[in-house]
Amino acid sequence: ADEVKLQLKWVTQAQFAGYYVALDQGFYEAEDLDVTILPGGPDIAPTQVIAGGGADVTVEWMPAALAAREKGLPLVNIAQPYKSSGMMLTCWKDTGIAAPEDLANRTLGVWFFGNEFPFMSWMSQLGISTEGKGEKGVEVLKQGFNVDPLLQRQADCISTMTYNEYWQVIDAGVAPDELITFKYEDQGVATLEDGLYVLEENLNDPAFVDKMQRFVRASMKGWKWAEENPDDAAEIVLDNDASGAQTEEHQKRMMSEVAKLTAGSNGALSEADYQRTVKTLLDGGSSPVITKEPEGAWTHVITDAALN
Amino acid sequence: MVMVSMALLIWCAGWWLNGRLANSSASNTSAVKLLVPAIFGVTLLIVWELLVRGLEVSLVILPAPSVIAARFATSLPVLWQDFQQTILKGALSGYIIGCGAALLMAIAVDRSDFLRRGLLPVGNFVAALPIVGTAPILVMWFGFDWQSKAAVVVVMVFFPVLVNTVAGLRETSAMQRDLMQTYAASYWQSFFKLRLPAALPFIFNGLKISTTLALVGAIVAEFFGSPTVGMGFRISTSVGQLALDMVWAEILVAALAGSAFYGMMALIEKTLTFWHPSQRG
Amino acid sequence: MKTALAVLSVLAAIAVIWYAACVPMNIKGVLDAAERSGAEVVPATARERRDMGPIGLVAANSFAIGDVWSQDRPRLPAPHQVAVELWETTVEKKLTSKRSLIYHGQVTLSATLLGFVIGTGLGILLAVGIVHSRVMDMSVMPWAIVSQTIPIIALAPMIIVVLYSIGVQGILPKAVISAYLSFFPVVVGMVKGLRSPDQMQLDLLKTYNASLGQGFWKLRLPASMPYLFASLKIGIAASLVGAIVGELPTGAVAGLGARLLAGSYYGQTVQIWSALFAAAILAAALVALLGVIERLVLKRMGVQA
Amino acid sequence: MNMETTTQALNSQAAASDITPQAPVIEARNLDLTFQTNDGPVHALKDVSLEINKGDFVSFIGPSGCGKTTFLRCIAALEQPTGGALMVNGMTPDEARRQRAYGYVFQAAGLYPWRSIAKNIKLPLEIMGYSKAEQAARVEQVLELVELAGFGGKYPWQLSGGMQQRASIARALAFDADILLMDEPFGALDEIVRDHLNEQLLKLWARTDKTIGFVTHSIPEAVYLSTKIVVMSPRPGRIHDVIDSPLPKERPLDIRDSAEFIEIAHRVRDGLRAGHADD
Amino acid sequence: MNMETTTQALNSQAAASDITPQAPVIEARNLDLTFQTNDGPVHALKDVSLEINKGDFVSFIGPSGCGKTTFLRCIAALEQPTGGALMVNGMTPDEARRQRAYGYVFQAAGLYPWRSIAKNIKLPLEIMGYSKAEQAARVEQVLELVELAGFGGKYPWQLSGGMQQRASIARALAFDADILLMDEPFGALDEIVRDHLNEQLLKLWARTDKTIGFVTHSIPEAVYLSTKIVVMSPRPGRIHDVIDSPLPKERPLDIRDSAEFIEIAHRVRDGLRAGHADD
Ligand SMILES: Nc1ncnc2c1ncn2[C@@H]1O[C@H](COP(=O)(O)OP(=O)(O)OP(=O)(O)O)[C@@H](O)[C@H]1O
Ligand SMILES: Nc1ncnc2c1ncn2[C@@H]1O[C@H](COP(=O)(O)OP(=O)(O)OP(=O)(O)O)[C@@H](O)[C@H]1O
Ligand SMILES: Cc1ncc(C[n+]2csc(CCO)c2C)c(N)n1
Ligand SMILES: [Mg+2]
Ligand SMILES: [Mg+2]
Repeated sequence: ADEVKLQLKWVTQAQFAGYYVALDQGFYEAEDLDVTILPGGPDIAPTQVIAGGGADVTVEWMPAALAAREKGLPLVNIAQPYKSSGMMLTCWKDTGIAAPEDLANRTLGVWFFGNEFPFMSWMSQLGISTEGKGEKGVEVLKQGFNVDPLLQRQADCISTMTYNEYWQVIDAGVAPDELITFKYEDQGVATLEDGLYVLEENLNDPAFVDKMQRFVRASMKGWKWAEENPDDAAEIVLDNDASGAQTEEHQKRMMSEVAKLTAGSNGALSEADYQRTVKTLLDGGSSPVITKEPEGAWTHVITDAALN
Repeated sequence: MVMVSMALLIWCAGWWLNGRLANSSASNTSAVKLLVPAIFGVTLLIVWELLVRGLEVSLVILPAPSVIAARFATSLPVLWQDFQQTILKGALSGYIIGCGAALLMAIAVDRSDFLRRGLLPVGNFVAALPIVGTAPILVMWFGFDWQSKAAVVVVMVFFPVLVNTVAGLRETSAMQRDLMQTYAASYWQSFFKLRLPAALPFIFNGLKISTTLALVGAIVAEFFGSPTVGMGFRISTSVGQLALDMVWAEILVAALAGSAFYGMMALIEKTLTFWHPSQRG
Repeated sequence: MKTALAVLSVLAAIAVIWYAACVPMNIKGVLDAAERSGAEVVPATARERRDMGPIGLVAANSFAIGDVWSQDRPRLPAPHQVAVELWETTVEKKLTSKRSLIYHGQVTLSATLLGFVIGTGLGILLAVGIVHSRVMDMSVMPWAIVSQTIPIIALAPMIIVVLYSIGVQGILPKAVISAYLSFFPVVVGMVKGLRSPDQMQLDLLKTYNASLGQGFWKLRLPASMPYLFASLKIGIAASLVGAIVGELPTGAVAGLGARLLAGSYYGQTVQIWSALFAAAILAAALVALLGVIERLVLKRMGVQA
Repeated sequence: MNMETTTQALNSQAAASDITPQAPVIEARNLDLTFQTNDGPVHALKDVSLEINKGDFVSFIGPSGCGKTTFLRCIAALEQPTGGALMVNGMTPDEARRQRAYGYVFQAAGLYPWRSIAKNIKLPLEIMGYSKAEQAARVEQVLELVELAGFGGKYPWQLSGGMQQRASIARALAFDADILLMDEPFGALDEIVRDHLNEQLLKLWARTDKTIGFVTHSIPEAVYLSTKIVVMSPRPGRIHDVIDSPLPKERPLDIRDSAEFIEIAHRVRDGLRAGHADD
Repeated sequence: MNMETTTQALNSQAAASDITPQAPVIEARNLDLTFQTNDGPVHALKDVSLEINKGDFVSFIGPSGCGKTTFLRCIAALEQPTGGALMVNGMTPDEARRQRAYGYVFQAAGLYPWRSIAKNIKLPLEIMGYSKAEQAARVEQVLELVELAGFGGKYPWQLSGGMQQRASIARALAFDADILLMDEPFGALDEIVRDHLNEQLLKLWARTDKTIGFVTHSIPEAVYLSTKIVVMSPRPGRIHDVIDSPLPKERPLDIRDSAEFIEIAHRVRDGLRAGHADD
């Protein structure tokens, strides 16, 4: 069997259910693949891992991948299981925030580590500076890994994923109607998340291309299985969680939310989505993530072959 | 391959030169004492540069020193801001509070045998709490700004200084203490005239270890939440953006600041404990 | 005996302070929960409460005090909450369970021990070199100090990636980080220890024309024993921290570091605290073990207790 | 025979105290001291009884390891006897210590390395609250006395063994203690300095009426200086003989050639030899 | 006058070496040693010239701080002279050291605290590769010699000051060095033990033909033991007088009452006194 190492963007959770299902259900095996899934975490830059040769393919968000590309690490998107973005800003309603304009003069928690780009371009579109509090400015905090800043009211809003952190806020006892959320998707600043990326040079190797075609095919099979059997998929994820930190309830709910994001994709990258992402990033304000239109940042070679 | 073998050659040459210098008659002059580590460092940098170029190591894995230097030179304003936030506000204030509290506590512990027996084991236990666990908690308690970083530093430096000071205060020889007994000296007299001076070498041991701990603590704490400025913030966001040259520029700042901080303490130590055998050379 | 009594009373004092501290720390969270469940809270909204001091809140809502010690996600968990969690995740779980702290502890422990062995070995070797060679002393020592000013957490992911790229995986990358943290105290302590013989003791061997090796085995090494053990104790604690740090960028799969991270990720304060305590207990046990070995060795050497 | 000499010594003491009616400055009755070591107890002092009167100059002499240091330490409340009674100035040694009754010269110099010689000598003066001017004057004076004038600014490690010992003597002489306890103070000094210091010490003693306890290994020194010579024998440390000196208080150096002197010296030597034979 | 005595001493040496035709074991020519301290240089030795022949027993005597220890350390290659020439056995002191020519007894005992007394004495034997059986035998023998039989198993801190000093003497006697250098070895001992050890040392010396350098503060000891007495004067350390003893090699203890003995002792005392006056 051919070996494939897959680097995830975050810890083992239902966000990556498709891959775990494919592994568990033998879809990879059926394609004669021996897949190792490497969980990520707050300290791991998947782009760096793949650059160092630690993985063949990685799950990454497109802004980070394009930024890496401009830094001289030629990553190529070979498949895009996530159709829409799950990122949003979650605020306390009682602070009086009702519309994006109200964000000025607030304290906002933002994820950095390459995940800050969509936020930055959103703010620049709103004409809000991120340099500090003021009439037309916000105070930005580098949010840690959890939702404490919101619960402790150290921030008025924090970044959340529809499938994860939002529910942690709810689990902490907060009623949904105490909160107001701004989905990046709705604000028109959504960027593509969780795509599969490989190094460009590897695509010159037919054997590697063939391996990836089989990999993507099996992975998408896994995703569709997971969408249809969310509870079973969540169980599979739990079985693979070596840290023993995930709970069944949370993973099942995450799976059902994730399914909404993957539902629209057969695995092939939509060129329109790509263009929208690039446009959002190019509008990124004072310190743009990418300065020029990237070239060759994606290919349909794999998906074309895999999905037929 | 040429560069790799050159690296090897330069490495050997550096050692040879240092060997000559260190064993020469001038080896006790302060010029040579500075020159030898400098040569070692320069050799290391050249070898690094050559290896990175020779082996074509990717920029996103390990940038060459020249690239780092260029980034350092062009980012001075940002680096200075980060330095102020992390070192001057976070590390320094935490260091002063932590060391001060530890010294006071050490005196209390030293005065009471009961406290010493009870507090030191508990203290050792608390000192073993890993920073990756305490930092998020302290960020939650003290907020995102430098106060939480100072708190992390306080926790990190408190016990090394406490333990060293307590050990130092007990370091006097039996005869030295007996002498004070025959004078019927009061506690504070024998404290200031005997125990404190005798403890100084130990106290400085703790203070010196703590300089590097303070620095590392303040930087690492920023990984767990920070405003959008600071060395730890910059390092973690730069890694995310694969701007490894910036990461190393910040590390360079940390190393410079840390060495200066350590050197300063060593200098104060030298002037205050000139009498100790280890300082007499 | 006296020590046990003293430790117990200090612990009792800490527990009392701790329980008391839970009140101001957790009162806001308790009141938020109470408000949601429809209770009468003064002031009525979380927004107003945010700007009030904890003392005022406690005074105005004394009914809620009981709950500060039993919250689900407290800012400061009460001691018994941590104890219960520790008990449940150690004694009541199967050793192979991924929720067992013993399982995670053992993962961390193996990396710690490997790193400790590498780090101490390296540290002792360096110290021996530094003491015997002026070149090493003058050139390596300052850089060893500089090396410790580098924030290892920043480097850890890169170390892992670099090791990865040359095919080193598994426990070794963690051990390398743990060795990096533990070698320094050992170098410093051993250099001090190996240099601790006074002039007369050295001169004595000189008059015997003892070889360098004899000087090392018969004088420097025995004289350095107390220093060695002091630095080993610091070193093993540093190793443990290193192993925990090293667990974060390896995908936080298993180990106490992974546990800490997962707890932190989900805001499970009780879980964080219990993992923290497990780490500290592990460190204390390792240090105590070294203490026992120290006593045995020093006793065999006849050094005054 | 040992028992006999001891009782005999006690009798002669009793006789002495009949003559001087005041209470003894130091009074030991059946003093015992046992060190607990990990390989069994060490009997350092056994059944030691002795009276020392005000103004006495008492020398202790005996084989090494016989307990001389230990006895001096008991008097200064630096060691706690495990049996018997010990009174100093009618109080416990510890109370006397609190009243700053002692000047003590240790067997090794024990100077504080972070203080220069002058500052080492100043140490007790600072602690006892002498005025600055007084401190400076006294330091000058005692440095002169021990022939170290000009060395006040040096640090201990810059002096030879004998010079350090002299500095530590100066430190004990700098302040006014009623009782001076000196543990082999002149061991590391040559005969000339030793003679000089012996004379100085006698002068000081005559002038101030201090009570002095003095450990030495030199028989002539013991005889020359003392009004009372205590010969000890080892394992366990006991008093073998107590000799009251008939020499006058006024003692020129050449008194050492007198017949009386030689006779006492002989008695001491015999006592020492017997102590060794006990062994 | 100092210059004169020195030349005179050199002449008398020259005369002595005429009698014994072999080359001197130790030969110092215009030796200088200056310590650099932070408050200026200290001249410890100045212009010291001396010849010591094989089998000589040389005592060094002089006020404390005059450079006796420093001179001994130079001979043993523990200190580097800053001027002049020094030869031992026709080589540099360091070469002689490498050939294990020295046994050295330091001014302080300097026992290794982690070794028992017996193991401390074994230390040089281990280093020089003696067989196990030989080691044990020699340890027994020297412990006996210094009257510490039975204390082999104790650790240094369990002994009194004098006992430690004897152990360190035993350590230097345990192996066969041609040259024995002893820095105030008997300083902390009482007269009886001291007499005993003096006798033992003389016997050993007579038996083995060792060359001995011996620092002492006791004039009788110096005269009793030596074939050559070197009187030093301080600041800077110089040789004031060198006295070749006319006493026979065979020396019973009561030789100390002979007229010759007393005469030499007088000359030494005069030398010492003059040295002090120089000061
Ligand atoms: N701290 C101690 N622990 C155990 N034994 C001790 C201790 N101090 C002294 N001793 C023992 O007590 C005895 C008396 O010791 P002490 O120091 O009083 O002798 P000393 O008469 O002063 O001898 P010296 O003339 O050699 O100084 C010795 O046998 C010694 O070994
Ligand atoms: N390491 C040193 N640094 C500076 N000065 C020193 C050092 N060692 C010795 N001296 C000085 O050198 C001189 C000679 O010292 P040395 O120890 O040789 O004297 P000594 O004759 O052995 O005296 P003692 O009889 O007191 O032992 C003294 O004045 C001393 O202060
Ligand atoms: C330090 C750090 N903080 C936030 C993210 C953002 N992030 C990307 S995927 C994911 C999982 C969502 O449940 C999250 C939180 C990150 N990668 N690293
Ligand atoms: Mg004694
Ligand atoms: Mg000397």
